[in-house]
Amino acid sequence: MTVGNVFFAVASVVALLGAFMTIASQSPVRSAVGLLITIVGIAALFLMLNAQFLAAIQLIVYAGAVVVLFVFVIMLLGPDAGDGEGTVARARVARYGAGAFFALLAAAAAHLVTRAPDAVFTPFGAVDPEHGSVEAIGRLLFGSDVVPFELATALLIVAVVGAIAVARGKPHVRRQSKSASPTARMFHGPLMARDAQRPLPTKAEKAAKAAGGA
Amino acid sequence: MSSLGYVIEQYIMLSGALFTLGCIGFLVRRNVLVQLMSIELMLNSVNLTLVAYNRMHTGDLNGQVFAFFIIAVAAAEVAVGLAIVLAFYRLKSSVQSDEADQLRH
Amino acid sequence: MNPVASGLFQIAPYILAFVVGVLVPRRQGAPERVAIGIVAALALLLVRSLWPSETAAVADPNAHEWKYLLSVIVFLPILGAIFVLFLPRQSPVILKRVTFLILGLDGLVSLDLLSSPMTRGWHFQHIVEWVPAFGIRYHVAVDGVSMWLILLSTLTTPIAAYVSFGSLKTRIKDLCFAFLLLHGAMMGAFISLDLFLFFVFWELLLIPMIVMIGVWGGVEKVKAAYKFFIYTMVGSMLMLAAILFMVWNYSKLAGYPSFDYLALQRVVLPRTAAWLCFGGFFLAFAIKVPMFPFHTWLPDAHVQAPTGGSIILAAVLLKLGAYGYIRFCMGLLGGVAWTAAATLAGVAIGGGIVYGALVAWKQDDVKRLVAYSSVAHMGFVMLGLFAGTQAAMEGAVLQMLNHGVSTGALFLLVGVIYDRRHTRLVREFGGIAKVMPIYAALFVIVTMSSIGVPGTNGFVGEFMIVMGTFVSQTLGGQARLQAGLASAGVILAAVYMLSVVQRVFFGPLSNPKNKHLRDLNVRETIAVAPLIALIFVIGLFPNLFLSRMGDGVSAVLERYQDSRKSYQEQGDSDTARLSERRGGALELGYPEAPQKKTDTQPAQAQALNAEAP
Amino acid sequence: MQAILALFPARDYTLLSLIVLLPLLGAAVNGVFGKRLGKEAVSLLALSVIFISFVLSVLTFFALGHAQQGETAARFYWKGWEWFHLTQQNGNSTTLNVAFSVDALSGTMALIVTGVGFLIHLYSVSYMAEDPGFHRFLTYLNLFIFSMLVLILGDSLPVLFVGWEGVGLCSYLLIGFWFETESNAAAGKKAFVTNRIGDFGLLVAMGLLLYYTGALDWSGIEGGAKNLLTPVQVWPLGTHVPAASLLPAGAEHWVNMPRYVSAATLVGLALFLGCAGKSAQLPLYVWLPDAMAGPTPVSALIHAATMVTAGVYLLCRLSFVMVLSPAAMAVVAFTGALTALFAASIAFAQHDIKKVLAYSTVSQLGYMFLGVGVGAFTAGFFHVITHAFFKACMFLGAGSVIHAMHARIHDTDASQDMRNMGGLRKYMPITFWTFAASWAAIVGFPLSSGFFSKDEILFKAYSSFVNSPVPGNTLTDGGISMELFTWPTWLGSALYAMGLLTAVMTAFYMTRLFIGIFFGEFKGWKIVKGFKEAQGHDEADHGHGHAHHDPGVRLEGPTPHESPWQMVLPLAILGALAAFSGFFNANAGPIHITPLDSWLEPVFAKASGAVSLVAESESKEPLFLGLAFAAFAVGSGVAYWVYAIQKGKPAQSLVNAAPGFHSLVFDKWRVDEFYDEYVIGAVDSLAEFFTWADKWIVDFILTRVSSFLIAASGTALRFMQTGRVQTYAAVMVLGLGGVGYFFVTPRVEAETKSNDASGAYSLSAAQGLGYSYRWDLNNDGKWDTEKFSSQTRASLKLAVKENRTVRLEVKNAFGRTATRSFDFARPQPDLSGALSRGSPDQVPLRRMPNLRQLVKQGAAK
Repeated sequence: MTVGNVFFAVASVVALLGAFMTIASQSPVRSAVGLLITIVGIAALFLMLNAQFLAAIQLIVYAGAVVVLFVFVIMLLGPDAGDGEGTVARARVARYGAGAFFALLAAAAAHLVTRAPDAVFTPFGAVDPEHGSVEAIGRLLFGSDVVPFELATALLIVAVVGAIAVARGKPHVRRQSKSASPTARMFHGPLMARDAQRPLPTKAEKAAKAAGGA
Repeated sequence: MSSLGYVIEQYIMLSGALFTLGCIGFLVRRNVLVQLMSIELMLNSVNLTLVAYNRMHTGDLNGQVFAFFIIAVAAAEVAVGLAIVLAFYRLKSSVQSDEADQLRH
Repeated sequence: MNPVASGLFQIAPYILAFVVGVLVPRRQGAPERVAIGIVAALALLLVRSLWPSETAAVADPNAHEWKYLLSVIVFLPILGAIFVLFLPRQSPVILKRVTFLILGLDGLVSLDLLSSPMTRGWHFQHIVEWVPAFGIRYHVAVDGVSMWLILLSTLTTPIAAYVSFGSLKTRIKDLCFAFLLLHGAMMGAFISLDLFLFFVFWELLLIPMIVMIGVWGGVEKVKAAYKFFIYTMVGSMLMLAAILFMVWNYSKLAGYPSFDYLALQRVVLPRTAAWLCFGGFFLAFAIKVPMFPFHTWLPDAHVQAPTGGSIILAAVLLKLGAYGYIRFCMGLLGGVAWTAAATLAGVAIGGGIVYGALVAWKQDDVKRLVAYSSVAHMGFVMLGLFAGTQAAMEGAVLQMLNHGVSTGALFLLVGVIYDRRHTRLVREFGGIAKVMPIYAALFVIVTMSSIGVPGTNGFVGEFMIVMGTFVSQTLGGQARLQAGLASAGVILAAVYMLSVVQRVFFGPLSNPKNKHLRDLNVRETIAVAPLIALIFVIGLFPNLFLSRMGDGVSAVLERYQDSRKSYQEQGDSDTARLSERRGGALELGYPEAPQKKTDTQPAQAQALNAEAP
Repeated sequence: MQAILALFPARDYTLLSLIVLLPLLGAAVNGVFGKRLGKEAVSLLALSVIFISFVLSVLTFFALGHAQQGETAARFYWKGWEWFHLTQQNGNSTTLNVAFSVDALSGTMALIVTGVGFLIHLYSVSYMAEDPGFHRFLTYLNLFIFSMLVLILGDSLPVLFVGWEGVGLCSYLLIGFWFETESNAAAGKKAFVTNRIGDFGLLVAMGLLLYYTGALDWSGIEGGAKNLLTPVQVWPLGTHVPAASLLPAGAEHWVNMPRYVSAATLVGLALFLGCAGKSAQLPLYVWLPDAMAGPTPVSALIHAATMVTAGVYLLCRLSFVMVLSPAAMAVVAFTGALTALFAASIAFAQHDIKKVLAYSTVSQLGYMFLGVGVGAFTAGFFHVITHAFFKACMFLGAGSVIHAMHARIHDTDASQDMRNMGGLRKYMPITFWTFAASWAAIVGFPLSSGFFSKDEILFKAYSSFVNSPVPGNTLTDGGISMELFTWPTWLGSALYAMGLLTAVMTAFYMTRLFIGIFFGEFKGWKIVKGFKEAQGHDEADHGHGHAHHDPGVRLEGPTPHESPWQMVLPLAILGALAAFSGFFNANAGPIHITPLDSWLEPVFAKASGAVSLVAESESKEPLFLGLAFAAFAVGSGVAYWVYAIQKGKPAQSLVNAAPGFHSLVFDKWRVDEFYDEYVIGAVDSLAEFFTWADKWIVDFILTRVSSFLIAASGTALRFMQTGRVQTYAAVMVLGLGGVGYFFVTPRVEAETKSNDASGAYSLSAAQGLGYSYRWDLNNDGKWDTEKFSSQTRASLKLAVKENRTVRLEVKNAFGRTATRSFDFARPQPDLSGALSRGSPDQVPLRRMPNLRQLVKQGAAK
C-alpha cells in the first residue's frame, strides 16, 4: 500500500461520490457541489496519470468557470431552479429503475473482471519526465496543434457571442407566427410584411432629410 | 492490490462508472441544469479515459491534448447550454425538460 | 458593288425589321417602340445566324469550341443567385435588373452554342475529376438534342422572369433567387453526362420550383407544391436506385466505379435487372413528362403556380422528362425501351393524346385546360420517342421546342387575363375579342400553333412524329394503326382549343366586368413577341433547327440500336456483362480506368509485367 | 410567251412565288396596319395584289399553253427552300421542300381562284363598306386567296396541306367574322372541326403514301404508286382476337380470319375522307350550310367557288392513285351521287335563300365527286369551273338581293328569307339577268355552261368502268393473295339514275328560288312575323310549317334598289361566264368543242388509261341528251307551274298533307341532331367519364389512397416520437447498450475454401475485438493447443470420401468464449469433367478474359 495506492483510492471514491451527489441530490446547488467534488477528484487522478497541466486546467476551467457559471444560473433562477412540484414523485420509478440498472452494470463489470480466468492487468510503463508537463503540452499546442488550438479560441468566442444572443431574448416582442405548421411558416413567412414596413428611403426622401438636417 | 492506481483497467472501470452515472443522471433527472451537469460528468469520464490511455503511450501527448480540447469545448457548450436554459426558462417559466416538447408539434 | 453599298445592303434587312418593329405597335411611346424595333432586328439577326451556311461543316468540328462555355451557362445563373442574396431586399428594381441582366447574359452566351454545327458526337465537352474514389466526374457536353433544349430554356426563362416581374409584387428577392437557381439547375440537368451530376441538378431544380409554386401560387399553393414535390421525389428515388445499381455493376465488371454516362452505356444487365432499372428510370421521367397515369400533379401545379412558374414548368421542366427518356432510358437500357416501346406508345396515345385531349375539353379553368393539353402534346412527344425512327425522333425533339414555345405563350396569355380579372374560369369570359383585339389575335395564333395548323410550328412537329410513326419498325405491325390513332388527336386538339377560344373570345360580351378590360400592354407584348415569332420561324423554316439536331438524333438512335443489340445478345443469361467499347466520336471522354498502383494488380499481371522488357 | 419562259425557266419558275406571296403580302400589311391605313388604302392594296396575282396567273397559263405541246404535260416548278425531311429507319430520307409547281390542272384552278377571287374582292369592297371590321375582312380574304393558291400550287402533299388547313382556318375566321353572335362563332368552330376530321383522313393518307411510295411530292408519288398495289391486313389487328376463343370454333375461325385490302384502297379512302371533309360530302357535309353565317361574299368565294372544290382538285391531282383502287373509286362515286340526291332533297324545303344555295352547292359538289369517282376527271373538273362561275354569281346575286333587302328590313335572318321577297325583277334588273344566267346554268338549260358539264358527268356516270389495276384482278405479295373489288355492272345505271333524279330536283328547287325572289309581287312591304331560320332545336317553333305565319306589320324603309357598280360588275362578268363557259368543254350531240379536255388530257393521261367505256354507250348518247333536257324541262316546268302559275298552292297543300315529313325535310333530315346526339354525345360522355375518372380514379387511387396509407403508417409511428429529449436519449443509450453487448459477445465466423479435386481445404477465421483462437483440426475432441493463440488460418487435406469435423473456439477481450464446428467432406470425383454450376472453380474461369487480355498486353509489349 503505497501513497499512490491510497491517493488513487481516495480520489476515485471522491469522484464517484461526487458524481452520485450530482445526480441524486434534489437541490441543484448540491448537484453543482457534487460536480465540483467530482472535478476535483478527477483532477487528482490526472495528477496520478502524470497530467499536471491538465489537472490545473481542469481545476481552473471546470471548478473556476463551469461550476461557477452553473451556480450563477442557479442563483439567477432562484427557487425555480429546483425540481418543480411533483417531479420527484413522477421520477421515482425512473430513479429506482436507474439504480437497478446501475447495480446491474456494476455486477456485470465485476463479473467480467473477476471471472476472466487469466485476468491480467496492464500496468503502466515507466514515464518520461517530460510527460504531461506544461512545457511539453505547450510545445504541442503552439507547434503542431496550433490550428485546432486557434480554432478552439474561435469556438469559445462564438460560444460567448451565441450565449449572449440566446440569453438576451426580448420576451415582450416574442413573435407568434401565423400558423403552427412549420411549412406554412416557410411559405407565408413574415418577409412580406418586412418588405412593406421598411422601404429604403427614396432619393427625394434622402434629399429632404439632408435639407432638414442642414 | 498493490497495483491500485497503476494499471489501466481500474481507470477504465472508474471512467465507465462515472459515465454510467452521468448517463443515468441525464436520463432520469428532469431538471435541465442537472442534465447539463450530467453531460459534464460524461465528458469528464471520457477525459479520464483519454488521459489514462495516454499514460500508457508515453511517447506522445495526443491524448492529453485531446482532453484539453474537450475541456475547451465543454466550456463553450456549458456557456451556450446555460444560455439556452435561461431562454427556455423565459419561455416556459420552468427548467423542467418535460416542458421542452415543442419538437412534437 | 462598292463597299458602302454592299454594307448598306447587308444591314438593310435589319433596318427594315427595326422600322417594322417601330411602326407596328400602336398607342405606345417612343422608347417602347424603339425597344420593340431592336428586338425585331435582333430576332432577324438570330434567324440569319441560324441559317445553315455552306461553310458550316468545318473539317474539325471541335476546333473552335470553347470548353468552358457550358460551365459558364450553368454557373452564371447559380453564382448570380448567390450574388442576388447580397443585394438589398428593399430595392426590387435593382434585384430585377440584376436578375434580368444575368438571365439575358446567359441567353447571349448560350447563343454561342450555335457556332458549332453539332455534328455527331459530343460538343463543348469539358471533364474534370470530381470525386475520383467513386468515379464521379464533372462531365458536361451537349449534342444536337440537348442544345436546343438549352436554347429553349435560355429563351423562356427570361421571358418568364420578365412576366413575373410585372405581375408579382412580393418577395422579389426570393423570386430572383429562385429564378436564377432554377435556370442554372435546369441547364445543368441538360448538359450533365455524369449521372451523379445529373441527379444533383435534377434534384436541385426541384427546390426553387416548389418554392415558386408554394410562395407565389394561388389558393391551394402549398398542397400543389407538395404534390409536385412528392410525385417527383418518388420517381427520383427509384431513379437513384437504378443509377446506383448500374454503377455498382459497372464497378464490379470494370474494376473501378464510374457514374459516367458513356461508361454505364456499356453495362448489359440481366433481363430482370434491366427491366427493374428501366422501371426506375422510366417512372422518374414518366412522372416528369408527365405520362398517364402519373399526370395529375401537373394540372394542380399549373393552376396554382404563378404565370412565370407555369411558363417554366411547361416550357422546360416537362422537357426534362422526355430528354431523360432519350438520354437514359434509350441510351442506357435501349433493349428494354425497344421491347416496351409498342406498349408505351399505346399508353402515350390512349392516355396522352386522346385522354388528355378529352379531359382538357371538359375543364373550366383555362390553365387547367392548357395543362391537360400539355399532357396531350407530351403524348405526341413520347410517341415520337417510342417510334424510334429518325423522323419521329427529330419531330419529337422539335415538338418539345414547339410545346415550350406555344404552351409557354398560352400560359403567358392566360396570365394576362388572370392579372386583369383574377379569375381564369371560362364562364367568366365571353366576347372579349371585342375589347382586347390584339390579345385575341395573338391568342388565336398561339391556339393555331397548339393545334398544329400547318405553317405554324406545331404542325411540323406533329407531322414528323406521325409520319415517323407510320414508318416505324420499333412498333412492329401496330405502327400504322397507332399512327392513325395518334393523328386522330389533331381532331380532338381542335375541339378543345377552339371551344375555349369560342367561349372566351367570341359571342356577346355578356359579363359587365369585362367591358373595360385593357388590351395587352407593352411589357406583355414584348414578352410574347419572341414566342409568336418563333411559332412562325419554326413552322416555316424547321430546317434551321432540324439540321443541327439531325446528327445528334441519329447518334441517339445508333446508341439505342447498339443497346438493343447487346440486350438481345444477352438473352436469358443472368450475369451482367460489359459490351464492347465502340470508340469514335460518341465515346469521346470515356472514363478510363484509373492508374493502378503495382501492388494492387493481380499476380498474373505482375508476373507479366516482370517478364516484359 | 417566249420571253416569259426565257426569264423564268420551267425548273425555276420564280413567278409562282409572286403569285402565291402577293396575297400574303396584302394580308400581312392589311392585318397589321389596316386600322391606320384607312378603307381606301386597304381596299386598293387588297384588290391590287389579287389582280396582279391574277394577271400573273394568266401569263403563267399562257406560258403553260406555250410549253405544253402534244401529249406531254408541262410543269413549271419553283423551289423556295428545304422545309424538312423525313428519315426512315432504313436510312431513306424523304425531303420535303417548300416548293410550288403549276401544270394544266393547277394553272386552270389558279386562274379561277384569282379571277373569281378578284371579282369577289371587288364585290366585297362595296358589300362590306360599312362594316367596322372592314380591314380585318379583306385581310382574311387575302389570306384565304394565299392559302388557296398554296393549296393548288403546292408541289407536295404537305405543302398542299398547308393551304388545305389554311383555307380551313380562313373559313373559320370568316364564318365567325361577326363573332359577337354566338351562333356564328359556333358555326365557324363546327366548320373547322369537321374539316379537321377530313384533315385527319388526309394525314393518314400521307402516312400511308409515305410508307408505301416513300415520297410525298407529286412526281415521287407517281413514281412509287406501283407499290400501293400491296395487300394490307386490316383484321385482326394483332395476331388474333383473344376474346374470339369464347365463340364456337367456326365463328372463331371467321372472326380471326385475316382480311386484306389493297394499300391503294386504304389510301384512296383516307384521301376521300379528307376530300369529303373539305368538299362537304356525306357524312361530313353538315358544316357547309351553317357556314352561311359568314358574310355573303365569303359564301360565294369560299363556300361555293374555291375552297369546297379543293377536294375535287385533290382527287384530280392524285387521279393516278385513285384509279389504282376501283373500290375507292366506287365509294367516291356512290357517295357523290348520294350526297347530290340528299342535299337536293333538303334544298326543297328551305326558305333562306343562302341555305338553298348552300344545299345546292353540296349537291353540285356531289356531282363533281360522281364525275371524279367514275373516272371522268375532266368532266368533274369542268363542273368545278362552271360551278365556280354560276354558283359564285348566284351567291353574289343573293348577296345583292340581301343587301337590298337589308336596307329595308334590318334583320339579318328576315332579309334572307325568300318569303319576304318576290318581284325584285323590277327593282334590280341587272341582278335579275345575271341571276337568270346562272339559274339557266345550274338547271341545265340547253347550251348553258351547267348543261354541258352536268350532261358530261351523267353520261360518264353511266358509261365509265374503272378497270382493275392488275391483270387477273389478284394481288399477290409475300404469300398473300387477295381478290380486288370489281365494279358491278349495275353501278353505272344506278349512279346515272341518282344523278338524273338529282338533276330534276335541282331544276325544281332552283326554279322555285328564282321565282320566289324575282317574280310575283314584292312581299317585303310586310315582314313575315316570327321568322326564325330553322336551327332544328325547337320543334314547336316551326313544327307545323309556315302555314301559321301571320302577316306582320308594314315596314317603313326604302324600296329595294340595284347595288353599286362594284357589286354589279362582278355579277355581270360572272353571269356572262356562267352563260357561255360551257363552250370550254362542250360535248353534247353535234356540238363537240373540247379545248379543256385536250388541255387537261396530259395531266389525266395516266388515270384515264385505267378507265374504259362500257360497250355501246356511245350510241346511247342522244338518249342521254334527251333525258338531260327532259330533267331540266320537267323540274323547272313543274316548279313554274307550282310557284308561278298556282302561286305555291300545291306545295302548300302538300305540306299540309304531310306536315311531319315536311318538317323532317325542313330540319335537314335532322342529321345535325343525330350527330349531336350520337357522335358528339358519345365523345362528350367519354370525355365526361374520363374527367370523372381523372379525378376519382387516377387522382384518387394513385394519390389520395397512397398518401392516406403513408399518413396512416406515419400516425402509427408518431407515437414513438414523444418530443422529449430524454426519451430519445434513453433509446440512444439502449442502442448503445445493444452495440456494447454485441461487442462483448464472441462469435465464431470462418470462411471456408474447398477444392474437391485436390482435397485441399482451408479455413480462415474472422477477427474481432481482442480475439484469440484455439483449434481442433484432427477431429479428436481435444483442443490442439490448450492455450489460445492468434492463429486465424488453418488448412487440412482430405482423402477421397473422407469426412472431417473441425472445431474452433474463440475468446474475446473480456474472456468470454464461443465454439463452433465445421464439417468438411470430399466427394467422389466427378469423372465426366463437367463443372457443376456455381462451384467455386468457376470463379477463375470467369476471370479468364482479363487474363487473356493481360497476356495479350504482355505480348504486345
